[in-house]
Amino acid sequence: MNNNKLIVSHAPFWHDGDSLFTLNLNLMIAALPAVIFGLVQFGMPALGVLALSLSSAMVWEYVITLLSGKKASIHDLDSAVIGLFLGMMLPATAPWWLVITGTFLAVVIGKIIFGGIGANPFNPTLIGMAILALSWTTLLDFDAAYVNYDFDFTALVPLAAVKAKGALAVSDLFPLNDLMMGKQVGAIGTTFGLGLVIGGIYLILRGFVRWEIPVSFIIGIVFTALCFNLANPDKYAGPMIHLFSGYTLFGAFFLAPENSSSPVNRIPMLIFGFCAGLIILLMRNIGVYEDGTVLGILLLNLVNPLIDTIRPKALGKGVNHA
Amino acid sequence: MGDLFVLVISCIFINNILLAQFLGNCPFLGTSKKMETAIGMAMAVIFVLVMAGAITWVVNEYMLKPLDVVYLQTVSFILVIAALVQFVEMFLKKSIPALYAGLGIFLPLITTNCAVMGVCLINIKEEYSFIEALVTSFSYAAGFGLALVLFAGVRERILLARVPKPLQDTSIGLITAGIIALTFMSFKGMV
Amino acid sequence: MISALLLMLGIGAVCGIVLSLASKIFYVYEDPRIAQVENCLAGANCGGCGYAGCSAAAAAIVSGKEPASLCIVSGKDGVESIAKVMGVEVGNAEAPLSYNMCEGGFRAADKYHYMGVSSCKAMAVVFGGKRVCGVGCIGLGDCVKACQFGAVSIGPKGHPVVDEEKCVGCGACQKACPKNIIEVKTLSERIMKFNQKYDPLAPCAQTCPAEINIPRYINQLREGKYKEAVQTIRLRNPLPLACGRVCPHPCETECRRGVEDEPVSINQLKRFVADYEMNSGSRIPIKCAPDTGKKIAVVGGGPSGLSCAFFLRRIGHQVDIFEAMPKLGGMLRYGIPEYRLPKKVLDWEIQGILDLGIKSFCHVKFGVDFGLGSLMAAGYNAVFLGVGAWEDFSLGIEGENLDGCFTGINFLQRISGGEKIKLGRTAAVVGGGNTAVDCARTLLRLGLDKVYMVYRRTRKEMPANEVEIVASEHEGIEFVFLAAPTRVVGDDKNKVTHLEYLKMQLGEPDKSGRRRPEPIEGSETLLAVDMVISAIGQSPDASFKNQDPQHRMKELELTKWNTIDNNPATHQASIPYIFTAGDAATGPSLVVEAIGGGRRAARSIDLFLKGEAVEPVKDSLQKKRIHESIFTKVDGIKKTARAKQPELHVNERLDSFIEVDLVLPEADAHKEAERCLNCCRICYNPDIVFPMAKKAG
Amino acid sequence: MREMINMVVVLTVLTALSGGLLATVKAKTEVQIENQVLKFQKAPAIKGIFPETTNDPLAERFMIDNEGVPLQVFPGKLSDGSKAVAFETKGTGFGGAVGLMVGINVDTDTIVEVRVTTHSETPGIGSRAKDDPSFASQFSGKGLDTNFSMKADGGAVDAMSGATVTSKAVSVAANQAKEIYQKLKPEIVKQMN
Amino acid sequence: MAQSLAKEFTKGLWAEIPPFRLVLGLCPTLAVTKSVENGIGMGIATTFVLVFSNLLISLLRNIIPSKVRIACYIVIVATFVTIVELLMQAYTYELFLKLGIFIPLIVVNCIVLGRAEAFANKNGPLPSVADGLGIGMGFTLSLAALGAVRELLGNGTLTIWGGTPIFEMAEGFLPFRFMLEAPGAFIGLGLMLCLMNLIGKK
Amino acid sequence: MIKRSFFALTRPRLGYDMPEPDPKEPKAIPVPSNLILLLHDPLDDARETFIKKGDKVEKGGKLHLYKDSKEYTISPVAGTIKIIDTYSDDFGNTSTYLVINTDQGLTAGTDDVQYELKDTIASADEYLRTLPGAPPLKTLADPDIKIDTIVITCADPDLLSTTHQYMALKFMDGIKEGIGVLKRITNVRKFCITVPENLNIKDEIDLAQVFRTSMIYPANLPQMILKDHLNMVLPAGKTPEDMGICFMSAEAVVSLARAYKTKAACHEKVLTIIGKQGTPYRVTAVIGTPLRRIFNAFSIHVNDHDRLVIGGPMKGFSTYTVHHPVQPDTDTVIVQDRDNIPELSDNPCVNCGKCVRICPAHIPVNILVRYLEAGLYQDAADRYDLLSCIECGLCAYVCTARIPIYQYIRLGKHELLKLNADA
Repeated sequence: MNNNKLIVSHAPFWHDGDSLFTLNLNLMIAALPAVIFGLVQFGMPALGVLALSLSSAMVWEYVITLLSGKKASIHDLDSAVIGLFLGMMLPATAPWWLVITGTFLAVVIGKIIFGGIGANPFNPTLIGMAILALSWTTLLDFDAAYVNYDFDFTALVPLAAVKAKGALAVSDLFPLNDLMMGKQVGAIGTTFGLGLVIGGIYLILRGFVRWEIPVSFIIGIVFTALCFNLANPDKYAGPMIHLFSGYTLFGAFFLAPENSSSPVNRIPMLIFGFCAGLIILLMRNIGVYEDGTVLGILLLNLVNPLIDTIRPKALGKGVNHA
Repeated sequence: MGDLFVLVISCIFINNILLAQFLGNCPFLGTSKKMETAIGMAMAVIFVLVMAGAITWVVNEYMLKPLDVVYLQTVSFILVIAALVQFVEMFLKKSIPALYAGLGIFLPLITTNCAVMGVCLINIKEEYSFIEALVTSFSYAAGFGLALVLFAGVRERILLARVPKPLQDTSIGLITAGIIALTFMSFKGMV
Repeated sequence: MISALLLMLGIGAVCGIVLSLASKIFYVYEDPRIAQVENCLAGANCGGCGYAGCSAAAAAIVSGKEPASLCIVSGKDGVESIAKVMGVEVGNAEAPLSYNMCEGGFRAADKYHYMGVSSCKAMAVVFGGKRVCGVGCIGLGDCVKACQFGAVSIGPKGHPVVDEEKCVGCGACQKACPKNIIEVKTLSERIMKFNQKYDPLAPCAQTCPAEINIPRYINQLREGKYKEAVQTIRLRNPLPLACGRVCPHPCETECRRGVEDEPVSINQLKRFVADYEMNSGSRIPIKCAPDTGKKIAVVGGGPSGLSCAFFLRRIGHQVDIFEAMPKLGGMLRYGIPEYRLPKKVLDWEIQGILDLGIKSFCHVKFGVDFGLGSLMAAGYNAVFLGVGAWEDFSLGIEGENLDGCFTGINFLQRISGGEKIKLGRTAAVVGGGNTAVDCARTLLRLGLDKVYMVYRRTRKEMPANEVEIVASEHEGIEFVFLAAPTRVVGDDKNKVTHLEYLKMQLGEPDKSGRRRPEPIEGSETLLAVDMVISAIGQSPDASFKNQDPQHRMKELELTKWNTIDNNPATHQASIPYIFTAGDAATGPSLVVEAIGGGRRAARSIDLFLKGEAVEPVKDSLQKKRIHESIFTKVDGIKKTARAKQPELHVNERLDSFIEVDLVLPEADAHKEAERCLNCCRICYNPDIVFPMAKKAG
Repeated sequence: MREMINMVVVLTVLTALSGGLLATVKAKTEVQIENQVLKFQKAPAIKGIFPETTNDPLAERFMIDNEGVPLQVFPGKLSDGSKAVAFETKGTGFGGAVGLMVGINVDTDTIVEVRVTTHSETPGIGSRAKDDPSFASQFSGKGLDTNFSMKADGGAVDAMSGATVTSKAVSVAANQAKEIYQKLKPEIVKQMN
Repeated sequence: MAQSLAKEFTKGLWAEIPPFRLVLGLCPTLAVTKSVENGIGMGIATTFVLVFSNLLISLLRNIIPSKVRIACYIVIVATFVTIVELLMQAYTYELFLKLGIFIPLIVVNCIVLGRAEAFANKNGPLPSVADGLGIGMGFTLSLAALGAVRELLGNGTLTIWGGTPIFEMAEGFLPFRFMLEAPGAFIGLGLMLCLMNLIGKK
Repeated sequence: MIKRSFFALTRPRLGYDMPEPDPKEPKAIPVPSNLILLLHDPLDDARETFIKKGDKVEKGGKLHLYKDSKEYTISPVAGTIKIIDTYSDDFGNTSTYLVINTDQGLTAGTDDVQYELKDTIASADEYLRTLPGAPPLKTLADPDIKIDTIVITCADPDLLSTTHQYMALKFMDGIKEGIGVLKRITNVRKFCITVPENLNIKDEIDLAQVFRTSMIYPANLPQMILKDHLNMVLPAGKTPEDMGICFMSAEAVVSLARAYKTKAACHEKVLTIIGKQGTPYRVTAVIGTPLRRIFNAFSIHVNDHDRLVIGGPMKGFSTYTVHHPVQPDTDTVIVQDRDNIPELSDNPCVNCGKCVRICPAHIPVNILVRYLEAGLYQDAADRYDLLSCIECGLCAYVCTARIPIYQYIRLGKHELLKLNADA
C-alpha cells in the first residue's frame, strides 16, 4: 500500500516565478536612486521620515489584519511600497504624526477597507497624500518647509513660483540641468528627475510597469504644457519645468501605473496616461493647485473602470456559428 | 453664452450636486450597484430635473411672486413636482412602454429625491432667469448622472472585492463616494 | 392670507384632478398583488433596496426575484403582511431554515494535499474532494462565504454551524455546497424529506424503514438534550414509545460498531428518550405548519394510519381518522400483548398525536358504516387506507374448526379486548413468527400449564425476533421444530385433544440457498393439547371492496394476497385519490415499516393535493445502501459490552401482563450512547484508504 | 367616479388648509424674521463699517431700485459729518456666494470699509476674509477709481495666501459695488435727503 | 399601553436608528454635520416635523384615499417643514443660516415620508407620536455624534449650543481639516456605519 | 520550469520541445501482474453489473460494465477481474475501475479474441476505441456529428511532450497508411496534418494538406490551429466537432493503420516520462499499466508532497495516486519534486494585467477572475467572455498574484454547464 500523499493541483504546473514580493521589491529597488539622492540632499530628517513611513505603513497593515483576524499579509511588501512612496512625497521636515496619519490613511482607508491588495480602486498612496494635503496645507508647503536649509540653488518651489509669478518671471531661476539633477526644492524622493527616470526605465524593461502609462502620461504633460506655453509664454511655463518638477515624474513612473487602479488594456492605458497628464496641467495652469499630480491621478483612477471597458473582442465572441 | 458655459462647468464639476452639495444621496447609493441601473437613473434624473426646474420656475415667477406668498415655495414645489412625476410615469407606462422600461421605473424614486427639490430651490435662490434655470437644472442633473455612472463603475468592482464584512455595501459605498468627492476637488478654481 | 389659501386650493385641485384623470386615462393592467405589496412597503421611494422605487421593488417581490424582507424601511410587520399577500401558496409563509446534515466529530483523513482554489466546489470536482470520506463536508467554507447574513460559521469541529436566529432561509448556502450537506428547508419540507443517495447517512439511518436520523438523536442524548432527541425522532416517527418497545430494530444489524464489536443498542436509546418525555410529565410541543384548508380521511387507526395522519397534520392539512375497533392503535393495541406494550403507554402516545388537532371516529367500519362515497360527499380531498392485515391464514387442515382452535390475531385481539375465552391446559401454537410467539407467551400468562410452538423449519429460520424467542425459551415454552401440522384431532364433543403433525427433514439447498424442509413419509406424530392456535400469517380484510356501494370502489385493485395494489414508491392506489400503506399494502410486516410507509403516503398525498405529479422521491435510498458507507473493518475500536436490557424476572412476569422489558437507567443510556461511533457525524476512514491503491499495489 | 371626486376633494381641502395655516404662521412671524435678518446679517457689518454714526443706519434704511432688483441701502452720518452709504453685493467663492457689505463715503467717493456678511467658505482659509482685518483693510480709504481686482489679474488687491478664490470673490463683489454706486449715486443721494 | 409606547420610542434610539440602521436621510446627515450644533439643530427640526406629521397622518389615515396618499402626506409634511422654517428664521436665525437649504429639504427626507407610510399610516396617534419622537431623537443623536466627530477632528472644538465651544483641543493641535470637507463627511459617515455594524453584531 | 527572463518588456514565449533527431527505440515496460482499466460508466449500486468480480477475461476481450452500456474497454491481457470499484475522476467525472490480475505466461502474442473488423466506421468504433492515442472514433461514428475535415496533429499539444512528434518522425508511413484507412472507412475527404516547423520530416505528404506550426506555445491547441491555418474562428462555447472538424493524434492514426493491417488491436502506448530532474524518457507500456511500474523501471521515487502530472505542464492534470494507469490518451507523465512546485496563493487579483496581455483569446482575465471568484458564472460568460477561453493556461502561468486562474475558468465552465443542465 502506498501512503504517499501527493500534491494535487490544477494546471498549469509551471509558473514564471513572478510574485507580489518580487514585484514590490523591484518597485522599491527602482525607487532607490531617487531615495538615496533625497537622503543625501535633505539629510537625517529625511531618513527619519522615510524610515517612519515605511515601518508605520507595515505596522498599520499588520495591526489591522491582526484585529480582523485575517492572515497576516505584510510579507508581500505592498504596504511597504505604499509607505515608501508616501514618505518620498513628504517634505523632510514632516512631523512624525503627519507621517503616521498619512500611512494610516493610505494603508487603511486607501487599501485595506476596500478588501486589501488589488481591490483598491484608487491609488492608496495618493489617497493618503490627498487627505494630508487637504488637511495640513501649511505643513506640506515646501517653501515653508525648508526655511532652515541652506541650498546652493534657488530655494523656491518651481511650480509654486510659476503659479504665483508667471513663467516669465521665473524663467531663469530653474535651469533644466538643475531640475534634472535634483537641484530644486521638493519632497524627499521626487526631486531627482534623472534618478526617477532611471528607476522608471528599469521597471519598464523588467516588465514590472507597463510602458504605455508612463509614456502617455509624459506625452500628456508635455503636449498640454506646450499648448499652454505657446498660447501665453509669459504666464505658462514650458514642458520641461512641468516635467521635471513637482511630483510629475514620480507620478509617471511610480504612481500612475499602480496596478489595481489603472487600466490593463493598451488603448485605455494610453488614454489613462494622456488624460492624467492633461488634467494635471489644467489644474496647474487654470485651477487652484500648484501641482495637481495627486488629484489628477486620483481622478483618472475614478474613470479607470469605465475606460478599461475599451478592449479587443475576445476570440470567437459574436462569431456566427456557421 | 460664455457665462452659460461657465455655469454648466461649475454645476457639473465644481458644485456637483451630489459630491459638493450632498443632495440626492439615497438614490445615489441605492442605484449605483449596477451600471445599467445607474445609467437609467441618470437619464431619468436629467429628464425630471429639467421639467421640474422649468415648472417650478414658472410657479415661482408667475404665481408665488405676484401673490407675495414666496413662503409657500416648499409646499407648492413639492406638490407640483410629485404630481408631475406621477403624471409622467403614468403617461410613459401607457404610451411609451419601451421608454418606461428603461427610464420610467426610476421616476418614483425621484419624487423624494432631494436633488430635484434642491436644484429647484437653488434656481430660485440664485435668481436665475428661465434659460439659466433650465441650463443649471440640466447641468446639475448631468453632474449627478456623471457621478452616479462613475461611481457605479467603481462600485461594480468593489462589490467583487473582499471588503471586510462590517464595511460591506453602504459603508464602503459612502467611503468610496467620499473619495470621489475628493477627486472632484480637482476642478476647484477652474472657472 | 386669502391669496395663499386660494393659491394652494388651486394647486391642490389641479394636481388632484390631473392625477385622478391620468390614472383613468393611462390605466395599465398589472398584477394586483404588486399594488397590494406596494401598500405594505414603506412607500418612501428611497431606493435603499437597490430597486427604483417601491413599485419596482413590489414587482420584484411579486415576481419572486426578491424575498419579502427586501424593504429596509418597513419593519417586521411589513414583511409579515407582504408574506401574507404572497402567501397564496401553501408553506410559503413558513420560515425556511438552514440545516446541516454532516456535523461535528473528527475529519476524515485526506487522500492528497490540495493546492488551488480555496473553495469546496473547486475541490469537489478534483477527484471528488480530498477527503477519503466521499459523502461528507469538505470544510473550506463555501457556505460561510455564501451567507450574506453571517448565519453560517465553521464550528469548532470544522463543520458548518447554522445560527437559526440569523438565518433568513435565503438558500445561498445550499446552492454553494457541492455535496448537499447543507439544506434550506421549511419544517414541512424537512418532515417530508426522504433519504437520498447523496445524503451523508450512517448505515443505521440508511437501514431504518422510518428513516430516522439515528446518529443525531444519539448524540443529542449524549449531550443530555433529551427533548431535542425526541424531536429528532418525531421528525420521522410519531410513535417512539411504541417503537422503542416493539421495533425489531433492523438498524442495529447494520450498526458499524457491530463489524468489530456488538452493535449499539439503538432501540433502547430511543425508548429511553421517549420514556423520558412520558415520565417528565409534560409533552414536548410539536410544531405544525399553517393550515392549508385541505381535508384527508385516514381509514384505519393503526401505526400506518397514525403516522400518515400525524405527518399530514404537521404539514398543515386537516385529518380525520376512522377506526373500526373501539380504540385507536390497530395491531399495536390488539396484536401486541400488554406485557410488551402496555395500553397505558400506547394511550399516552396516541393522545399526543390527537392533540395536534386530529379528530378520530372509532367503531366505524369502512364499507359497512361508511364508504368511499360518503367520504367524498363529506368533502375529503384524499383517502388513506391503512386497514392493516387482520385476516388470519387458515392452516387448511382437517379439524381446524374444532372447539379449542383459534387463529392468532383473532385470539390476541379478543384477549386485548378483554374478552373471556375458554382456555385449556395445554396448547400448541402453529407458526414461527412474532404473532405466534406473542400467542404463546400470552397463553403462558393466562395460566396454561404447557405451551408448544410447532414450526415447520428450524429455530434458525424462525422469523420472530431473536429476543422474543429467547424470552419465550426462558419462560418455558417448548419448541417443536420441523413439524408440519396435518390434522387437529378432537373428541366426540368436538373438543380438541391432539394436534397431529408430520416430521420434516431439511433437504438440499435450493436456489435461494435455503434448505427446504421435506416431509418424512409416515412420521405422523400426535401432540396432546387441548388448544390449537394457528398463527401462520395474515392478509388484509378486503371485504370493504365489495360492501362499498360506491361504484368507483370497483376500480380499486387488489393483489393476489388481498393487499391493496399500489405503487410501492408513492403508495398511490389504482384510484388516484386513494393512498395506502402498512400491512394493508405490504402484507404483515414491521411496525416501523408501516410508520415509514405512512409518511411516504403523506408525502404523496401532499403532492397530490398541491396538484403536482405524484412521483417517487428522486434518488431514493429506500432499502439500498450507499456503496462506500459499508465497511468490512473498522479500526481502533475498544470493545465494550452492549447495555443489557433490564427485564422483569421470569417468575414475576409469568403471572402477570406487566411489561417485561424495562427502560435503561440514565447512566446506562449515556454509556450506551457513548458507544455510538457517530458515523456520518464523524468522517471515517473506511478500510479502503483510496480505491486505486487497494489491492493493485 | 365617487372615488375620484373624493380624491380630488381631500387633496384640495388639505392643500387649502395648509395654505391657510402657513399664511397665519407667516403673518405672525414676519416682523420677527425681518428683525433677525437685520440683527444677524446686516447689523454687525454696518457696525464694523460705521463704528460711530450720529444716526441709526439700520432704522433709516431705504430701498432703491437697481435695474428691477431692489437694493437695501443703509445711510450713515459719520462722526466727521460726512455722509456715507452701505449696501451689500455678492461674489462667488468656493462654497457659494460671499456677501460683502461695502461702505462708501458719498462725499469723497472713497470706500470707508468693507465687511464680509455671509459666506460658506472653508473655515480657517476662506473664512479669514471675514475674520482677518488685514485683508479687508486693503480696501479702506481707496478711491472708487481703483481696480479692486487681484494683483495677478492686474488689479490692486493682494490675495490672502491660500485663499485665492475667496479673495477673488471679495474683489468681484467690491468691483460690483463700485459699479452699482457709480450708476445709482444720484438716486442714492436723493433718497438720503 | 405605556410599555408599548416606550417600545415604539426606544426602537428609534437604537434598533432602528436612522441613518445607521435604516440607511435613510443621508443628505442632511452629510451636509449639516460640520458641527454638533448644526447637527442638533437639524435633528430637532426634523423631529418636530416627524412628530407632527406622524400625528396628523395617523389622525387622517382613514380619510385619505390610498391613491393620493403620497401626495397628501407630502402636503402635510411640507406644511410642517415650512412652519419650522419660518419659526427658525424668526427665533434661531443663525442656525437657520447655517442649515440653509436643508431645512426646506426635510420635506424630501426619506425618513419622514418613510415613517408616515410605514408607521403612522397603520397606527393610532399616540404610538405614531412616540414613533416619530423616537426616530427623530435617534436621528438627532446620530447627527450630533457625527457632528461631534467631524467638529472635534476638523476644527478642534465641540460646540453644543450657542456658538461657544464647550471643549477645545490643546494649543498645539493642528485640526484635521479634511473632516470638515465633503469627502470627510462621506468617509466619516461610512466609518461610523462600519462601527455600528461591528457593535450591532451579536 | 521556465522562469521569466530578466528583461520582460515583451511577453514570455514558451517553446515546444523537440525529440532528438534520430530517436532511440523506447524502453518497453513488461506487462505487470495487475492492470487497471477505466470504464467511463459510473458504478450504480442499484444495477446489476455485466462483468463481475472473479470473471475471467481474455486478451482482447471487450468489457462492458452493464449489459446495454455503450462504453467499453478492451482488456490487453488475459486474466481475472479482481476489483470493480468507483473511481472519482478529475473534474467531477465518476468512472469505474477494474483491476485485472494477469494470467502469467499469457502476456505476449496476439489477441485471443479476434474481431471481424470491417471497413466501416461503425465497426472500427465497436472495437478500436481504446487504441493507443485514443482515436476519436466515437465522434466520427456518431451520425449526429457531421465531420468534414480531419486534422492529424504531429505536433504535441502541450510542452515537454514529444510523443506525437516521435510517432511522426518514426512512422510517417503508418500515418499515410492511416489516412488511407480513414479515407476508406469514413466519408471525410479533407485531411490536414500539422507538423512542427522545426521537425525534420523528409517524406512528401501528398495525401493531406500540411501545416507547419509554430514552435511557440499555444500554437498547437486546436483553436489556434483553426485560427492560424484553417482561417476559422471558433465561436465561443463551441467545439471543433461542432464545426465539422475532428482532431486526431499521429499515434492514433498509426495505431489505426496497424489495427487494420493486422486485424488486431495493439495495446502498447508510447509515453514521454519526465523525471524529477527534467530528464525525458521514452517508453512503451501496455494500456492499464500502473504508473508506479514505469517509475520503478527508471528508479524514480515519488515521495510525499511531490506532484504527479498526467499530460503536459500547461494543460495536464495531477493525480493523487502512483497507481494511476496508463490510458489510451496518456502522452506524457511528469514527476515534479516537492522543491520544484511553485507555491500558489490566495491573494486576490492585483490587476497587473499580464494575463490580459498574454491571453491569445483576448479575454479580460482580470475582471473575469473576479467574477469567477465571486461565483457569478453566468455574468462571467455573458459579459466577460468566459466561453471564449481556449484553456491554454498561460494566464495562470504568468499571474503575479499566483491565482489559479485556469482552475477558476475550468470550474466556471463546469458549474455553468451544470447550471444550464438544471435549467
